Amino acid sequence: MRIKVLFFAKSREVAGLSEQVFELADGGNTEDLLHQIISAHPGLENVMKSCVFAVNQEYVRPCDKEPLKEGDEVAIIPPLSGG
Amino acid sequence: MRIKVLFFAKSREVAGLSEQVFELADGGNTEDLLHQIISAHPGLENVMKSCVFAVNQEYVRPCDKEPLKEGDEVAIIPPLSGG
Amino acid sequence: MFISEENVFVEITENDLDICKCMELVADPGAGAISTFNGVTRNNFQGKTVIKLDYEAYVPMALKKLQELAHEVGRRWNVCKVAVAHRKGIVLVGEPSVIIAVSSAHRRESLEAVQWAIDELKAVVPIWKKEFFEDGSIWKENEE
Amino acid sequence: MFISEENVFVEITENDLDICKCMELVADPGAGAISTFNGVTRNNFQGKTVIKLDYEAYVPMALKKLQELAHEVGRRWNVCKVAVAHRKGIVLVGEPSVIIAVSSAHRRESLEAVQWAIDELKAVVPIWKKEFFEDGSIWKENEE
Repeated sequence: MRIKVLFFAKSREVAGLSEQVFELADGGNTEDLLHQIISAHPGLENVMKSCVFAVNQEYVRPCDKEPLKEGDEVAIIPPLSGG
Repeated sequence: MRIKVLFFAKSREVAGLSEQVFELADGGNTEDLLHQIISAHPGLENVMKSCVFAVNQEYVRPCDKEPLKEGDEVAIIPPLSGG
Repeated sequence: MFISEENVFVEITENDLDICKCMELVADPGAGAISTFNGVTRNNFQGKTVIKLDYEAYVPMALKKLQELAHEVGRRWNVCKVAVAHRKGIVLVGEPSVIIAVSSAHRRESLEAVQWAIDELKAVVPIWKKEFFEDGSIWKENEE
Repeated sequence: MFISEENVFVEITENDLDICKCMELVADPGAGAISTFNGVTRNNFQGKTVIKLDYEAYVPMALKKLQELAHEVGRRWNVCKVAVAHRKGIVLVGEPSVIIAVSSAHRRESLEAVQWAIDELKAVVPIWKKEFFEDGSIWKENEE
């Protein structure tokens, strides 16, 4: 299934792009996606330790193994610094 | 000694004036002044129960018998409702 | 017209109060936060419809107390600047009667200082409001 | 441009934020108090001189979270209206990056709501700032 991944802040700087589509086997979850993202962008390994995901605009920790489905939008969310 | 008395809010409405000079015997204090004000404006008797004085812009309770001197300015301060 | 001393600005005026003016006065390059409190005339009080408020002040003492209050904010919290403006005369529904603005490096100080300042103002500054209800007018004591 | 639903107004914009606009949005004849919090760019952080901040937002989710936050204020406090505006892009020293305005009948609710709202915003709204120091720039995590 195709998962659209958005890169923000630090993660975008390290990965060098703001959007990328990943191909995930059916039944894949957020942890599987995390591994694919890191293998595509090894520099992100450290950064991801302090990031969470937003799956269709809802926060999810990758390690929660949240199941994903075709067309989901997953954003990489580094620690927030708004306000 | 002459004491200038200022009437504010409710006290001004009841007394019907905003300023009046009172003659007080030397050695007089805030309680003496209170009695003179009430005898001059009997309608104020009730109102004064919830008022304090400001002697030269410092709050004083009449019953504190604060000594007064020639030229002091004493304001009648009903309960505040600023802000 | 504001009286200003160091980082304190106080004003009692018959003119409309101006939030932007107060914000400008407390602006400071070292400030990361500006909190403001605006008391405005409400259209009802204890179930009665209010048309307008009329504020009266013992001006010289009120200004003195406002300055004391603003300086006290500086003693209690690490703030940059404090501005307090209070209206005199008629204030219609929706119009501000008091504006307190406080700037500080971090948000906590200005948020707490503004809360303390409005409570203190209501307790010590010799100002009175007369509420004009649709059915006649009364003086209102600070029951809050 | 504010998104408005009932008594909630939220905005993420590249344009300068406008405190007067926010005050107008939350004006309400039943409101006796309007409290505001303004986060502004400070000229220093941890002893380093800051020139400007650059804000980035996951806009659709940020707007959603701002609306959720504003509605939550209405559930927790008896308030009239809530407006939250956040800047995107470059914000120079002294300029506001966020303005939260809350109106309520009595002062307590709006003062408490504004405090809660800015803390909540920093915790849940997907916005990031990049601090440009005189000696180079870093991303800053919300240590506050």
